[in-house]
Amino acid sequence: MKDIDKSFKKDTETDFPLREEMRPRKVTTPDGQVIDIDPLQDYFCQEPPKVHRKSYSAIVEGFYNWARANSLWILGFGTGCGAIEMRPLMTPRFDAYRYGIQWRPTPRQSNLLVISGYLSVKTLKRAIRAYEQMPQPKYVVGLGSCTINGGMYWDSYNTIKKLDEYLPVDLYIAGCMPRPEALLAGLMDLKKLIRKGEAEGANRYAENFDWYKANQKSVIKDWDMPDYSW
Amino acid sequence: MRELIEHLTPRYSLGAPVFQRPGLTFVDVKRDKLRALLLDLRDKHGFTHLVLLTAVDWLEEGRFQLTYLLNNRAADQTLGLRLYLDRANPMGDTIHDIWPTAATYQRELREMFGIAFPGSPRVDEEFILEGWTDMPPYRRDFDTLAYSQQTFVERGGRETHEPRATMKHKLYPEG
Amino acid sequence: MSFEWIHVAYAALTLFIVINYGMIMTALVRKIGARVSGRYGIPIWQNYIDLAKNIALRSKVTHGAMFYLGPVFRLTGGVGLLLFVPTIYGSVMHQNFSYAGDLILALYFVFFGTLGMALGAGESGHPHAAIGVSRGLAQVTTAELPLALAVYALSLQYQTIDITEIVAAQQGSLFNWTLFTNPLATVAALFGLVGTMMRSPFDVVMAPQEIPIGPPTEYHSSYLALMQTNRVLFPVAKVVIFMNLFFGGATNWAEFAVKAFAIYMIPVLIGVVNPRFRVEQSIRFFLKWGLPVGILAIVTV
Amino acid sequence: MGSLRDVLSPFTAWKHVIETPVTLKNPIGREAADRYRGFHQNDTEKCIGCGSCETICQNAAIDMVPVDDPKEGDSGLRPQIDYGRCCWCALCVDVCMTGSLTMSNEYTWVDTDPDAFRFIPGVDEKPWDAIAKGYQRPGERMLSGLTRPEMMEMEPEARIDNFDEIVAGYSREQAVLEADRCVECGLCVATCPVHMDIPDYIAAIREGDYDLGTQILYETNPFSEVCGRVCTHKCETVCAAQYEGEPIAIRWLKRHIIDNVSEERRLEIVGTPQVLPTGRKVAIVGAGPAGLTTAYDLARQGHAVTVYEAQDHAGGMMRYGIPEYRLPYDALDRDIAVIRAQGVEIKTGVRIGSDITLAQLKADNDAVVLGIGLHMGRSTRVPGSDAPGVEAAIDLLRRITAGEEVPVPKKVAVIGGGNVAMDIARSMARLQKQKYGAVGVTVTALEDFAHFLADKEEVTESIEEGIEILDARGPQEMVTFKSGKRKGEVKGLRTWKVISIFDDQGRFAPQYDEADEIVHEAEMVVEAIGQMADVSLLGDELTEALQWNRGRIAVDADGHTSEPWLWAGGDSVHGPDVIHAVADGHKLAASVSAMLAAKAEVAK
Repeated sequence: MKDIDKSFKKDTETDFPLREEMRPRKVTTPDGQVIDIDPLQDYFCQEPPKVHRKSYSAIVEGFYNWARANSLWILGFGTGCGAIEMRPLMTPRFDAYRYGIQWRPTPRQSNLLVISGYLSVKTLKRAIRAYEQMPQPKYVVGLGSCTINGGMYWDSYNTIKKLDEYLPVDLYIAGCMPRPEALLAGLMDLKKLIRKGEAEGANRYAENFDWYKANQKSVIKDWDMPDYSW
Repeated sequence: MRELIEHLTPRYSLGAPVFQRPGLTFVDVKRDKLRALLLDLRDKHGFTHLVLLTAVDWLEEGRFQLTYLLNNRAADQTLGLRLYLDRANPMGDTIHDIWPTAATYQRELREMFGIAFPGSPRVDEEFILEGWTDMPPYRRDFDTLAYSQQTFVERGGRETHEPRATMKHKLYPEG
Repeated sequence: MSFEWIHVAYAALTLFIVINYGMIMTALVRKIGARVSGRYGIPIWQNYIDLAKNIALRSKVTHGAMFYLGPVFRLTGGVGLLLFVPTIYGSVMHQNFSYAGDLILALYFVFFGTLGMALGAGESGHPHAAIGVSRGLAQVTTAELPLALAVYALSLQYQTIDITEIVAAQQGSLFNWTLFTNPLATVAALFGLVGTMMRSPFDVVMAPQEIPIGPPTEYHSSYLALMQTNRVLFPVAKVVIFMNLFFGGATNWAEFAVKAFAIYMIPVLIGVVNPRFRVEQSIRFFLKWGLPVGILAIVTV
Repeated sequence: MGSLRDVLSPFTAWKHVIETPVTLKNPIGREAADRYRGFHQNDTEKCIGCGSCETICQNAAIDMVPVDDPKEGDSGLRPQIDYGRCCWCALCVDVCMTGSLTMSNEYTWVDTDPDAFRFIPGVDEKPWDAIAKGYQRPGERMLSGLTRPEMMEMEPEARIDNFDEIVAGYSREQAVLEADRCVECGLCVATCPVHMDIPDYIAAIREGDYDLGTQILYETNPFSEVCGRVCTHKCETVCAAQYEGEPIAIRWLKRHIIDNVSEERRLEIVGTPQVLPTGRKVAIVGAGPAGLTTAYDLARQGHAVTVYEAQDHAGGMMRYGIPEYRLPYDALDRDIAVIRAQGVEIKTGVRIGSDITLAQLKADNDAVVLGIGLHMGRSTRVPGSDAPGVEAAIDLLRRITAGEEVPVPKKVAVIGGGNVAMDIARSMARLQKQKYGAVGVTVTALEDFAHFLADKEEVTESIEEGIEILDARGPQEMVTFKSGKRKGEVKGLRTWKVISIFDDQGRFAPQYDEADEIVHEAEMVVEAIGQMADVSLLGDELTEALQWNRGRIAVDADGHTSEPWLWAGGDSVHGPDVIHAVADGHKLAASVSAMLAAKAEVAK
């Protein structure tokens, strides 16, 4: 264990000021009209996430789950070094497409967010927004040690340690980084979870929304976005 | 290299050079002579490339060391210039007009060490950190582990035992 | 040709067959493309699963009526194109609603979908969508120029704007096909085909890696499902036009399947092995190579 | 524009369409390379729980958790690895002292529960436990040194004709090299009878802080000079370093500290008792390690301590049993000086029983502690063992130390295979060398070399010095002159070859091969087969009153005898060993002090 300076106290007094472009202000339009602008209110949706019920018919839900499992669309968002292990899956050597897995460039069309390794506070902010924009049901996979308990960034001042504090994680894959084979094995396990109807992270997120938000805000000091964005 | 240093030393009152290995030399410079020296090195002596600009926190000595690493590609020579700043009020001189890349290094040093570079472009804007309110994190009196523990949640349930204490406790509890 | 209600049912059947044909064929083409790059590629039924998955999504975010209408317009473009063109020549069932002036309508429908998309994507408010739309429209316009010129050349050649008549004129022998009677027009039209099928090297607009996916960046769930359906329908419909205009049409479903696949493979053949052009490169290419061929086709008629 | 060739060449890629894809058919669970660093394995039988893996882990991924009770040389802890931290760098495997920690080449672990990724390899069963492939530390690559720096010793030719100290002690450079090998696990602390803080004082050497080192030494042991030279170093037998090379030379390192602190500085560091005198008086019989340690502890607590010693000098067996070439007298004197400085009064030349009685001591003091040692040699009791020329080793050693004239014949036979046998053999060899210029000593030991009792280096050095050592020989008779002027005097030792020493029940019952008989020619036969305590000083009455245990005074765990005022400890109670005697001394002091405190409470 590293030595620790017991007298060290982090600065909890100072608040980070809202960035200039996010502050409410008056703007003169080209035709001379003066309007009030509050970016935080105007640019974003303020509606909290809802818990979405399953389909009434078990057979339909089963079919849906089968379809969801066999059409995993991953958001192409590499948060840490693990992104480099995700790439081989797209290559001919591993060819994840044959398992119905593909990468989408926009959160709107993705169902799976792979947190590929360490997540710095700065990236967490983006990851949260990306996650919230994904349509339900959506899944989160934690890739590597860093997402489980901080990994080799355990003593870093700007990476989170426990991913499940901030996002509802369905599955973890151990490794630093996990090999592409392990990642693929993880995705196969995720498929099984989805088929069993156990991957309900999005609903968990909606149910414990306040808790997640509190955790997120405890580390993101420049919270200049609405509580829910889509 | 020795000739160059010997040539420059009286003019720029350099410190004693350290010949680290062939092709790598370090020398101390004074702040008021830095700019002229850099221009001289760049324009007359072929040190056209600023490899990096970084800082070292000499906490115990109460000063920051700026290291300007210059490279003369044609001669395969690297020269490190060390400049010491007072740690209490660290103020450097911007050289972004000599090497534009320096502006980026200076932004980093401003954010990570809290060294001011007045006049450097966008130097006071956020660079890598977002919403940072604590002391610059690369300073050595910033305890990153302590900060981490006070900020982030770690997975609980871990407990370790020291072999010596465990054996003492179990084998000779009387002391 | 008089209208009877039964034609609606027949057209629906055509639509059904063509959609499924498109589903399987595009998957097959992707598999072939995968083989070229040394992998196995998606399962042949993957398009159906993706479609079901997108319909199965629970949350849908809308950005207003136009956002919803975008994919609808797009699909209308595909469906309309198909329905106003005779799919199978001489077949009562799959003659669809083709009529005397359908060549002009078909040309309109080729463009209609893109316009609808532009409106819908614009409504989403996403900057990527707006960028994508402007890039897409610019590129499609120049790509369609040689096609339009080829169609004029054709109508001049056959003295008609009725697709059925054009197909009829090509019957009898292989050498009656426009491909042989007017190869320049065919080549000019193929520029248009390659340019609008959204395949490399002319797919920078919709490519996932580029300004995230362009116009459909905000589309998801059922909206995306609609667009997906269109994406398998529209190319086939477009191919049907080319089949009818330049390759002698099809007299039965087997001939349709073979010919459509073969024509579809033309852009695939090029696309699979070629890197992407940037938008301005594409425009320059069509203006430099496609346009002169098209003009030449008209001039030589 | 490029050429037509540029346009057409991409199409050659279409040839792949008929080739077999390069895709792996089933990549999931594909075996990794033979030396892949996958999940951990631990051979828990081999593991000693030293915690080196935990110390070296840069990610704080390893916890030491108890899975078993501690044993000698095994903390009972085993590493638990948190795969939420591990980065598979294998430093833990590289540093593992026993080589028990390895890595398999398995790498797939998926779980929905983030807490599941914490496990104790080898204890929590995992699918990869039996996988032989994976990462093991390459044999030739060690993170710590394998061997001790060689101790500078006098050459046999130089040392054989004098009693000068053989071992020179480490230089600063050597000591730092050796200290660097220590992984600071602390397994030795439990094994050391006095629980010295070994890793701490080794760390002090590394830092060059000898004052701190001395302070740590004195916290547990006032005999650093002695133990730095002649300790039986039980600690080195459990040292984690022994699994990959030689154990740390803990004894030499201790000596290195004390070698680097002058006597004056030592007195300054240790200081004098910092408490007011309690007015309690304690008498200690015997100025050996047990008695003096007791005296040191009690004096530090403010009690008035008087030590009574029958010999002319303090030190007991340390002075009179250990030859000077192993433990110079001035080194011992420096240790004793520190003890004296605590206000301990040592009355030498006072024999209990004749000069003063125990009853007298009992009357004058609050408590009496016996640390009388083992000063009487045992006899073999073979025929002729009472003949002139047959000597007890312990008696001879004492006489040599005391400077008395001892007979030095040309040929000497020694019976015994322990350290005392080596001591007397080597001492006699030196005297012979001085007198005749040649060594003529034969040691006959009951045990074979594989089971020898003496330290290895003792045996090696003896042989280097020209001493003949014969193993597995049982003494049968002291051969004496049957006639002539020297009738009755010893002229040799007859021995038989030993077949076995113990019978089936483990009792002492040697079996001999009578055909293999040797008569060792010798004018002196020295018996070095063990010692006993001289308990005559107790007097008949007290001997009656005390409880006994196989010829030794029976004591409880604290060294308290059946008489409330009397304590006993050291060699006479627990057998010969300096460091045990010191441990006993601490124990006695604690017990006596507790009794005195209780008395003080009552007095209040």
